[in-house]
Amino acid sequence: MRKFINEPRQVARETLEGFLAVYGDRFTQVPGSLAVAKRIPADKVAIVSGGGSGHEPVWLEYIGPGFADAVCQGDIFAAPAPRSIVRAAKAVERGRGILFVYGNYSGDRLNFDLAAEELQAEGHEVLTVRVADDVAAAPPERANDRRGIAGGFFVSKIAGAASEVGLDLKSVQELATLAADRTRSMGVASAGGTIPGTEEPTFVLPDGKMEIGMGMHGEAGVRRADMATADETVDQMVRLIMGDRSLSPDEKACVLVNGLGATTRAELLIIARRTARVLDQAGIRIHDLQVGDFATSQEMHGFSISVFGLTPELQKLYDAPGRTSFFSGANRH
Amino acid sequence: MRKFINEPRQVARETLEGFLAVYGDRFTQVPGSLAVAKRIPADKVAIVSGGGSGHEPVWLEYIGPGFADAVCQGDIFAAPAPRSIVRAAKAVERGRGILFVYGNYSGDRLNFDLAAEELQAEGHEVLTVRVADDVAAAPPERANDRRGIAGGFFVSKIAGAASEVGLDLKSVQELATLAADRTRSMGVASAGGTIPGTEEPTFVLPDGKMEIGMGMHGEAGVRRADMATADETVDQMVRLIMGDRSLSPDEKACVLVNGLGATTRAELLIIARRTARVLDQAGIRIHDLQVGDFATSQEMHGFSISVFGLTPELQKLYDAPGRTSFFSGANRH
Amino acid sequence: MDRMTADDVRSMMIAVADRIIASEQLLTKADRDIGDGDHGLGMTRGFTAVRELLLENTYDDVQSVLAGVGDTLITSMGGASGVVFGLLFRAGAQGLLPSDVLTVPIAADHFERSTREISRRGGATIGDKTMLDALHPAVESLRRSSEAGDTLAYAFRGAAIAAGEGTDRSKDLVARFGKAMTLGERSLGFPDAGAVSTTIIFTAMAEWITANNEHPTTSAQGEV
Amino acid sequence: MDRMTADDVRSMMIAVADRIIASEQLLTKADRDIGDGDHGLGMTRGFTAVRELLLENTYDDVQSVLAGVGDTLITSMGGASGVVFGLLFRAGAQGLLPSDVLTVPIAADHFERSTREISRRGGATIGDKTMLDALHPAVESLRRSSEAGDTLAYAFRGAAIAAGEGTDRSKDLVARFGKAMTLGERSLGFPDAGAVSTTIIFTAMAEWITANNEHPTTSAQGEV
Ligand SMILES: Nc1ncnc2c1ncn2[C@@H]1O[C@H](COP(=O)(O)OP(=O)(O)O)[C@@H](O)[C@H]1O
Ligand SMILES: Nc1ncnc2c1ncn2[C@@H]1O[C@H](COP(=O)(O)OP(=O)(O)O)[C@@H](O)[C@H]1O
Ligand SMILES: [Mg+2]
Ligand SMILES: [Mg+2]
Ligand SMILES: [Mg+2]
Ligand SMILES: [Mg+2]
Repeated sequence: MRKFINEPRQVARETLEGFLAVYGDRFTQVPGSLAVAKRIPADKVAIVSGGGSGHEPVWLEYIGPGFADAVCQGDIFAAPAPRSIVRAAKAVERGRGILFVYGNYSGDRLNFDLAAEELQAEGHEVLTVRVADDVAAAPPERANDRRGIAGGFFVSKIAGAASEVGLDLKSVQELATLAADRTRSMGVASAGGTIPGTEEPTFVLPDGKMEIGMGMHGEAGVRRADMATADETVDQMVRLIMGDRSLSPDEKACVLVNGLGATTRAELLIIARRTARVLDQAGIRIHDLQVGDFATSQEMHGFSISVFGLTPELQKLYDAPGRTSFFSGANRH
Repeated sequence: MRKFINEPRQVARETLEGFLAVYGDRFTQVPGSLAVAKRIPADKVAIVSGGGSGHEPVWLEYIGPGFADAVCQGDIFAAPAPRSIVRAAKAVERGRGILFVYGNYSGDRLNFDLAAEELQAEGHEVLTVRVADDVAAAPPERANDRRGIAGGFFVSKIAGAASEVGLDLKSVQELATLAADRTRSMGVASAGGTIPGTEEPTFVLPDGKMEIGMGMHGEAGVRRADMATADETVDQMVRLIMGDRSLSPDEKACVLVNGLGATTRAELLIIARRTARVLDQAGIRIHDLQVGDFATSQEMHGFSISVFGLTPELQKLYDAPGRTSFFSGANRH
Repeated sequence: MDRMTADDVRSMMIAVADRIIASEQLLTKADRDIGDGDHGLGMTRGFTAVRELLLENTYDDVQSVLAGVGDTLITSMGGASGVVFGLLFRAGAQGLLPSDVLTVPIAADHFERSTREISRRGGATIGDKTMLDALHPAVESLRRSSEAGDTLAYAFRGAAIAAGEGTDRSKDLVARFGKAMTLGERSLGFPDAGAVSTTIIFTAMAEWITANNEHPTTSAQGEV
Repeated sequence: MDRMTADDVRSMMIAVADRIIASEQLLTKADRDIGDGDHGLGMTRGFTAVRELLLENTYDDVQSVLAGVGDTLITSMGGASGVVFGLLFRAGAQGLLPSDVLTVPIAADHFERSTREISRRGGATIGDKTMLDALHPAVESLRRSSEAGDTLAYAFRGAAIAAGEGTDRSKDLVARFGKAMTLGERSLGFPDAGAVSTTIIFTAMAEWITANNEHPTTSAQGEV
């Protein structure tokens, strides 16, 4: 064991306690679940997110003004159980309905769907937006099978902002769905992380190799390739992203360069530099460029690039105030 | 090579270009050096920081409103050369003098001192504050030999805030020195990082061992020990920190739990949870608790804890507005 | 043995729980090969809770035991397998009239209904390299045994064997579902982790029934 | 050879630069053992710049060559060794009257003054496990050679040997300075990386002088 943890099975719970030790002034734990809710949620559509833990700040820290109202963690890499989700949702529901925002994984779908049915049976309105931004996960004609990775940030930002301005559930869902539809991501990794309590990394790559299209749990991508330079790797990824959904000439984009855990800040900045450059060269106007660990996979060594094509309405929502522990506003305008 | 970089020798330069690609609206490169300056520095004492790169966000990203006015990077783990420092300082000096804030390492001292002499020879006023917060580096009677680690964050925050309110050079230096004197840190690590371009990690620990008191370049600490739980490790570190400088009963503290690179956010939150708990139990009032990668050593796996004892004046400065790419204000009050 | 009491089912499920818990490493490894490596942790978490539940409660009807097991798995596990294995025990019990014994026809009905619900909710069918590739043949075997009037021991042994064979066949399937999906060809040669769990569950049930076949309590309480 | 022209010194320093650049791995390893592992990178960076400088320029006096080398190191390297090795070449040249030849007494003066300045600025003295543990004995050897009237080749060979011995002795020192400081006892057995560099520098100088001892150009230009 080389991780600084206590009992491996308590990692998710203690992580949440740590989050509250730091941000407890703003948030409160939902009793009987690994969920956190805003202290005083306003009279608005309740945004509830969640998923397996081990991807911090996803989803635990996607809460805050202009972001989720409650977040619900599962155990490491395991979707939360329906009962926890129901409790989290009820803690913030104020009669305007509930929007679930989560990543498109079998486990999350199964659990959130059960929770939705339970809530609906009790008379709550529930709608769902699933993030499926990973272009490496399936071809365009099977886009519904794609998994959700770091691009969920943009969907959360839009859902939170839309709810904050007082829109109704249907409209918030539509805007968040629009954001999800206009977001594409792609990951790459050269070394895996380890689930606390297990001794071996989730995957092992031969020395000098990288997996292009790596998922956030170490799931395989489109292909295994020789390790290339950062610039070459970025060029390839941007090509694949833009090949999947090209931006129209008048469309502005928000871009996220996300570290998967052990990637150094220097690498991320070098990657951001190239990403900005190739997009600029392709004539794409970058409205905002975010760089950091927004969605990790333990100490995986790798990164993802997400591109979110704006509409004027989405841009207004993106620029609206919003804050989490890892985000405090746009870097560029 | 498993890092996502281009030419290893260009890492520092390209990192800086990446920083400007993201934050170029706010900052500008200083020609002829790996330095960045605020776009419109106000008429105030100029705070200039710098040091070896490879510790991002240190020092490159310690710039911003309420923080440094210019920062100057050296190559990886190597202090910047005097000429670069001089250029960075001149880019932001506005007749109110220059305060150097940097970590207490032989290389930094030698280079900043040469720079200071050169600036003084040209008629500029220059004073210096060296951060020497690592209690593991030397016993209290040789506190001047201690190296600077993550606690430099507090010194930067205070220096920046003091300069922002318009104090003169001497006063800013005194307050920053006071902050440095009241800050103590301690690091621990279980696996080393790798300098880009070299193939081997800076240090290798036998499996199941950790180094208590690990420095930010992989320098040895007080002792090598068996890997313990997060809670036991925190308890030990807090004991060593408080043994070096205990807080008086009416003193409030700011606390920083810092990741060294590959440490997961979950681990840091678990560590923060315990740190808050033991300090609370010791009757110490935590004014603010920060958690994140504030000072790294490539993808080293480990963390440090820093404790900064406030005075009422320092508290006012700590709470004054201040923002960097990785900090946007206190988490608790 | 043609019928088991609710208490037999309870004892059997404790044995199943023990066996799953003992298989944690194996399941973790299976999920790491082509998934995300948490299956062993999750199943152990779920069946530890099941164990506690069953040790603390008594039951009058079979459906309450199975639904209780299913509910506990759904509530305590999370993950895909929390719902999938929860439904395996819960879905078949819902809407069926409570019965104080478990017979082969009832077992066949239960697991058939569960299978349908898992497919309906999860969207996967046989051949997608999920636990359904073990469950489907097991249920078919139970159905055949039901029609043939086999004993419980014989029926569950057959189901366990069918599950095992299905798991083996899953090695030759390219994953079209879950976290192994994008592996494509690279998922070949590895069985699905949930299928491995399914086989362990049916095997543990078959072994418990076989071992307790002539058990006096069973026969005594079993006389309906 | 009793004297070297400025151009000889220039050629010699190019040879020194080549030697340091070729030693990058060795220096990196030495610094990784008890430091932060960047010494090889830094020295290579510095001496690559020195090489360019010297290949592009001609010099009339020895001090300009040495000061130019030192300035370039200070400007291009950064790190502790940027200043320390920069001062090694620059500090001795500052305040000395320019001379068109290098003799043993001038060399002894130069490096003695450099040593003092390195100590003054860096705060370290002999025994602290820094490059001073190689430099000090080298300078003492040069001073003795100067008093004995030795040839340049003999003097620099002696200095190189003394530097090497000092480097060897540094293995037995507990670091009291720089990044190895906190290693304490654990720094025993490893030489200081900067001392290794110092030895390489003096050895390369000695070898160049020896190899070019009877060089016609040298003697032709050397008649003062
Ligand atoms: N939609 C589905 N239908 C049936 N079984 C599924 C489905 N999704 C996943 N599974 C089963 O769950 C197993 C994975 O369980 P687990 O590792 O706990 O979940 P997760 O994929 O969330 O990590 C798979 O091996 C597969 O057998
Ligand atoms: N104060 C000092 N005085 C003399 N030499 C020093 C001093 N500090 C460091 N050095 C020398 O510099 C060498 C380290 O150089 P380098 O690795 O480039 O610097 P850094 O310590 O900044 O990484 C040490 O091995 C030592 O010989
Ligand atoms: Mg999982
Ligand atoms: Mg260094
Ligand atoms: Mg799994
Ligand atoms: Mg070094």
